[in-house]
Amino acid sequence: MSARTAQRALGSVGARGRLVLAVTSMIGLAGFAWPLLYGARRAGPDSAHAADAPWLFAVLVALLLVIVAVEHAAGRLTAKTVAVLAVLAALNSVLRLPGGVAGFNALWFLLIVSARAYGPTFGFLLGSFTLACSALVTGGVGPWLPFQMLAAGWVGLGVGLLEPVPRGGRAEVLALAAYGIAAAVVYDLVMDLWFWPLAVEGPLGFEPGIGLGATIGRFVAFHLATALPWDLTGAVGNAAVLLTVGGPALHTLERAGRRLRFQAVPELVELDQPATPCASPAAPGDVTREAPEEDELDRGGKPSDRRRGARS
Amino acid sequence: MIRVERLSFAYPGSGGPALRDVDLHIGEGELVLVVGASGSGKSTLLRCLNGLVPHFSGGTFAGRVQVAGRDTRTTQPRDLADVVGLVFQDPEAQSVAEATSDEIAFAMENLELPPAVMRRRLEEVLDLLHLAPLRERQLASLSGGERQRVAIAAVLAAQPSVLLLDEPTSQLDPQGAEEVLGALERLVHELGLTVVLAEHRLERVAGFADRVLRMEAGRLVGDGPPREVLGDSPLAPPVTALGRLAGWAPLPLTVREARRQAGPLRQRLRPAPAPARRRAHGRPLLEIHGLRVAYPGREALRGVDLEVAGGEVVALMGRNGAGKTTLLRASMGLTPASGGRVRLGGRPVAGRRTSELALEAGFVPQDPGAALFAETVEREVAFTARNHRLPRSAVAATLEDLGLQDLQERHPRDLSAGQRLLVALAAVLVAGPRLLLLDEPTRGLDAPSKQRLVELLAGRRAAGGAVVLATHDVELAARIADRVALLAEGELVASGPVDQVLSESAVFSPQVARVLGGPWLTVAEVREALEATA
Amino acid sequence: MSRSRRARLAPLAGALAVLLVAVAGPSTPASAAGPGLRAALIVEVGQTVRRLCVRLGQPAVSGKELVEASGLEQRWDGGALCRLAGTGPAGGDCFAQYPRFWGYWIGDGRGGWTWSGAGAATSTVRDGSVQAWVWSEGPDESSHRRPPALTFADACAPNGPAAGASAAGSGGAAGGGAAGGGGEAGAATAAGGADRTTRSGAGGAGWVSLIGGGAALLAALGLVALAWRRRHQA
Amino acid sequence: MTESRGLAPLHPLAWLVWLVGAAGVAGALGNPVYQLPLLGVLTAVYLAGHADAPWARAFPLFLRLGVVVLVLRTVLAAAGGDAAPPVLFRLPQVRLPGGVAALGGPVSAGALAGGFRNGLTVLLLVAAFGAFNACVSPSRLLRLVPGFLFEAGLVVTVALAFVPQTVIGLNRTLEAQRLRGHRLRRLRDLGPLLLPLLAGGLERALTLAEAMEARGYGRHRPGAGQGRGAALLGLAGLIAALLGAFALLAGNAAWSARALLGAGAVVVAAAAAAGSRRSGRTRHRQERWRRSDSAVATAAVAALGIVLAARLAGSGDLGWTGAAHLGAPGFAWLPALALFGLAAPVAAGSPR
Repeated sequence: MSARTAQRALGSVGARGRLVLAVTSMIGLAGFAWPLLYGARRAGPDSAHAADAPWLFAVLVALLLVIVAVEHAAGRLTAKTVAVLAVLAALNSVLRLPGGVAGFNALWFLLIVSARAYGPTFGFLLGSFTLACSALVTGGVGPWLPFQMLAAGWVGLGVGLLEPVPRGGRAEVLALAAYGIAAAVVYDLVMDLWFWPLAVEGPLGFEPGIGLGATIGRFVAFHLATALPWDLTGAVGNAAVLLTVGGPALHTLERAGRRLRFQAVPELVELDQPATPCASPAAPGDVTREAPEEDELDRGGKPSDRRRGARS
Repeated sequence: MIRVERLSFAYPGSGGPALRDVDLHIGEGELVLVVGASGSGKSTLLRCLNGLVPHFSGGTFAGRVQVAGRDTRTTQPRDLADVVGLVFQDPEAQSVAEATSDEIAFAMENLELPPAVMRRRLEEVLDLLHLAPLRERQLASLSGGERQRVAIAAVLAAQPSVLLLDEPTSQLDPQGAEEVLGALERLVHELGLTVVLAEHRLERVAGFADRVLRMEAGRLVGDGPPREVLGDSPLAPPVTALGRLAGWAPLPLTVREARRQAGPLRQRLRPAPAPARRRAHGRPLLEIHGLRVAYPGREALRGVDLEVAGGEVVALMGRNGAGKTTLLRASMGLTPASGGRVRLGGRPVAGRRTSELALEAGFVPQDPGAALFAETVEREVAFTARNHRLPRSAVAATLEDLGLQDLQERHPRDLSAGQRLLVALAAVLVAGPRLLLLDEPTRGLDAPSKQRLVELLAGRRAAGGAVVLATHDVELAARIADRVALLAEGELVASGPVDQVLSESAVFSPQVARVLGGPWLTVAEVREALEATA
Repeated sequence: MSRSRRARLAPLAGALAVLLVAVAGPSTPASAAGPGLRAALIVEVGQTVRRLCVRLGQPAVSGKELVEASGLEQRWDGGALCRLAGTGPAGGDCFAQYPRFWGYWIGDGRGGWTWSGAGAATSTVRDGSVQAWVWSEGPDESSHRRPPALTFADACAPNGPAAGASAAGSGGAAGGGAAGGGGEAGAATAAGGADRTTRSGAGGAGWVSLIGGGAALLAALGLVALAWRRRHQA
Repeated sequence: MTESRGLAPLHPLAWLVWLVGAAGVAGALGNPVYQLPLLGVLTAVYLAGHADAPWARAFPLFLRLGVVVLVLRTVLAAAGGDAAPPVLFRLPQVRLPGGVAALGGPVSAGALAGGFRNGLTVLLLVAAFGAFNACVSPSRLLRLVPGFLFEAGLVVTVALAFVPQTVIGLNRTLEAQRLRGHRLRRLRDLGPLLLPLLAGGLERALTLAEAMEARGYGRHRPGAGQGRGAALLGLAGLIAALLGAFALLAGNAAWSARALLGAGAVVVAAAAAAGSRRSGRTRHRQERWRRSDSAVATAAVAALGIVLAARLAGSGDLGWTGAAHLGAPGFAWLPALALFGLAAPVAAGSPR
């Protein structure tokens, strides 16, 4: 495989888009981490608001997602991007259905590979849309949904960290697998942090004002006790699937990306004006042959008759 | 209405142009039929007419296309939506909504029509396409024909003056195709739309087409009235070919037209011996006795008996839901039988693993491309071989058998529908089964691909193998089948030699039989008989 | 069209506004019952025993928060109390005067005490809790001085805001704790009258809640049965 | 996915108002005397209004989740070693490694009751969402998506429409590969299942994109600056709201914090208003707002208002703050009656 170029599904995101994503992510992070921040603080007379906090932040994070959607989707998603996002989100939701394929939850696998193929911003959107779609399919809409959408979006966005890894080859797959482990563990940890203040009280529970160290200690103890075994099996499953299927899946996505040509720019060859039809300098066949051939020949050097073949 | 001048186009990165130097003028209210084999450029031409080519596809575009005065070079396809509507092959892949009325409203919402106008137009198109009872139905619950009519309605809601249809019936069964084409005929007569239709059910359409365009390798090689263009085309329907053989003038396009001129030919054929029918003598490969299959709430098969022996081709026919697919699936043990016996290769199917049964019978389900995933055709076939622990040499042999050597380094997803079917066949035949089960193999195939399939099946029969194919395609059955089993409501209503069953049936009889009656099923048989008597 | 749409959004906006007021409003749901929540805090230094009745800001606070809410002068090191009401090391090491330090006891409400080895930040104080801090010598409960047998009622007057006055020997550092939501007994403000009438254990209130709650539950179950039947007839 | 059979379907917005009301009431209650009847009310609403579709299974699933939380909270609260009287019994104490916490020790009635009622609060909140999920079909819910989020809503709509096909496709692929001798034994065997599904899905995406483009999708592109300006405004508002929320949680500077939170909310609302004005897209389907919708919405808002007011006034012992005394919880009739306002969806529609 020669150097493959990423087929970005979204045009240049721009400094502004990145800023919005960064700021919303920061705020969202605060929405997740409030128990830690709050646990560290000396509680005052209104510490009773601890009970309201999960709901307050659920609304806040939902609004954040609205803003990301407006910034990155409104008026910007082309038909191609909408279609690919929708198809992948549907596929992802099916893979996330209870039981899934062979009991394995393949959600992260497809998200990570797609984000790698079509760019981190696409990954963010895909992660969020997948969770939204999946929640609607299974009736899983709840206060946790905005947080899940945000966290899954981060998993997709984070694939951008692997940008320096060269495309094609074993290193890429290994990097994706490592990222898969990290992503699964971090996602579960972060969602558990959201769930924790609601789920428990007492010595392993959230309690305002006991100090940052103690808060973290209690949370980690809770997480280790209740969630870690599942997290680890999930993460290892992710990595295994990424290692075995990741490469071919990446190929499939990149092929489709080339076929879709997210940013198609037609080359219009000017013929002479119809007023002088006899003065045509070149046969039309020549005209098309003059067009620069892109480096998209299939392996074996045979030209693909991609759309023609599949269609007519 | 449509003006195409010296249009040439090449897809990005493709070796050669998909369209070469096409000149075309289509007037208002014309119904133009576009014919041609796979890859001849029909789809590309239609996509040029609404601007998807080149704006959506990219690529190199030369020449000019004007639709209703708008130049597609400077107009995006979305901005042509109120002028040109395009309906695609696969009804499932082009829907954006869950319910009928939402699907139809999509284009109107994009055009930002006021809600009152939307409501009115929605009612209009629902009536036009007889969809009113389905207005709130989930699209997923509709039949293919209904879904395709919804797709047409969704396009018409924008009130375009040109309607383009890209093989709208190729994925449908005859009933669905009839629904769609009937609706189309009505539209043409009632609305006077300009219609450009790529279609291969010529018999049904030729009657009301004003004009036929024939494409070959990206060039427009024929343009004129249907009789003229189809008369000398290999794509012509069997009646036309029969007419050509018999030297009828004017050439018939429909069975009705042919019957009027058929008298002398019937006379000539009377002394000729009926075409020889083969009888199978091999040992039985598939034995089905009293098979019953029950799905929750209904019985799909109620006591079916069928034996298939080596050296014969059996066609399973019947309308949708008659139990054809269920019979094939039960033969492979994919659907458990609730009664009766199924024996494959002399041993009961029940309790055997699918992968083991696959060595005795190869089953190619509908949509043969669905299981293709490898990077090359060769690897695709090798995957099956590896599953069965077969030697590498089997792969090469199978590829050669099916004439796929030239394609073996190609990506399966780049191939045409016909080529994909061959790859799917290779992927089950590499296991060396003697019996082959095919479910609707000709869906979406063009004439040359069908011919290739017929030759392939005949080859297997000659080698002592057996084939069971479930199909709606009467002409295919007439050409290849030795026996026909007709299913209705889960029961076998007729079973016997192909000429008996098909010529006795009103619905499932091929065109030649309708014209000539009796034992004559195909043009080839008539030709042989005439040569013999001459 | 847009007018009616706006009209439809009104109830949603109304509901959200009600919630917003509840969250950001002056007195929050969770702390609404605050005026009625009290806990007893016993502080013993030498012969001086203070009985403080501290108002709680919320249903459950930590032992540390209880001391903080008392308004006494204090210094903490994590969950350990270094200095309280002028006694204890003023700076640096909390256990600078070890084996003399602030011992932490949790009362059972009947005058019995349990030594708490865990820090005050992790214990829970609720309405009616009794806790004590004793400045004494000795590494653990066997040698450290045990607080006197005092109950909740010894610090807080039963069923009313005007808790009993501080015990003998108290005085001195009067809590300036209005802002802290608590203060020394007696300084506590009156609780709402409504609270008292429905107070648990107060006379016939038990019957009211039994009958009322039972009736509500029965009504709800009837509703469930109704919905069930309608569902299964359909 | 059929709509609910038992009731004339309520407007999704009415359901949303109901949800806000139900969740708000659930969050405000800490007293089992009210909590248990509320659970009954929510169950009745679910029974009366749920559809016969996969997503309608949400309610029982959510209830199960809520019960898990209830048990977890009660058990862990009891194991907290709270020595406040009355102590029911004592457990052996276990210290967790690292000195994070100790489990066991005295089990006080107050801790037990407190854990129970807190768990019940979570259970009720979850049940409210479960009933909402089960009663409103996703596609109708999606119609609530405001105009400025049209693209995002479209992605989810299209995805939902694709889900049934994808499930069928998955089963077909599974079978087709079995016919080629494939068996699913290890993780690597997933490749032949996932890859064809992926490739086929992407092929469909291409046609879908063409179909959308051909039907005028993306025709109207408002000046990008407008909507995104509103987004930035909204972001600013959210930052303000966040700071306010944190200040409020931290408990200092109470009034400025509230002002900040309120101002943030107002700015966000203004941004939303500005954003929605921008979208010129029209909609075909106008959900009808019936009288029953008004009734449900009004009843829900009234229930919420009464319960919150009662809580602010301290009447009715809504939070059951006397848990430590283990006396009988208090009760008042008005808030108890208000709970039944949330049952309005049961009565609102006549059977179709």
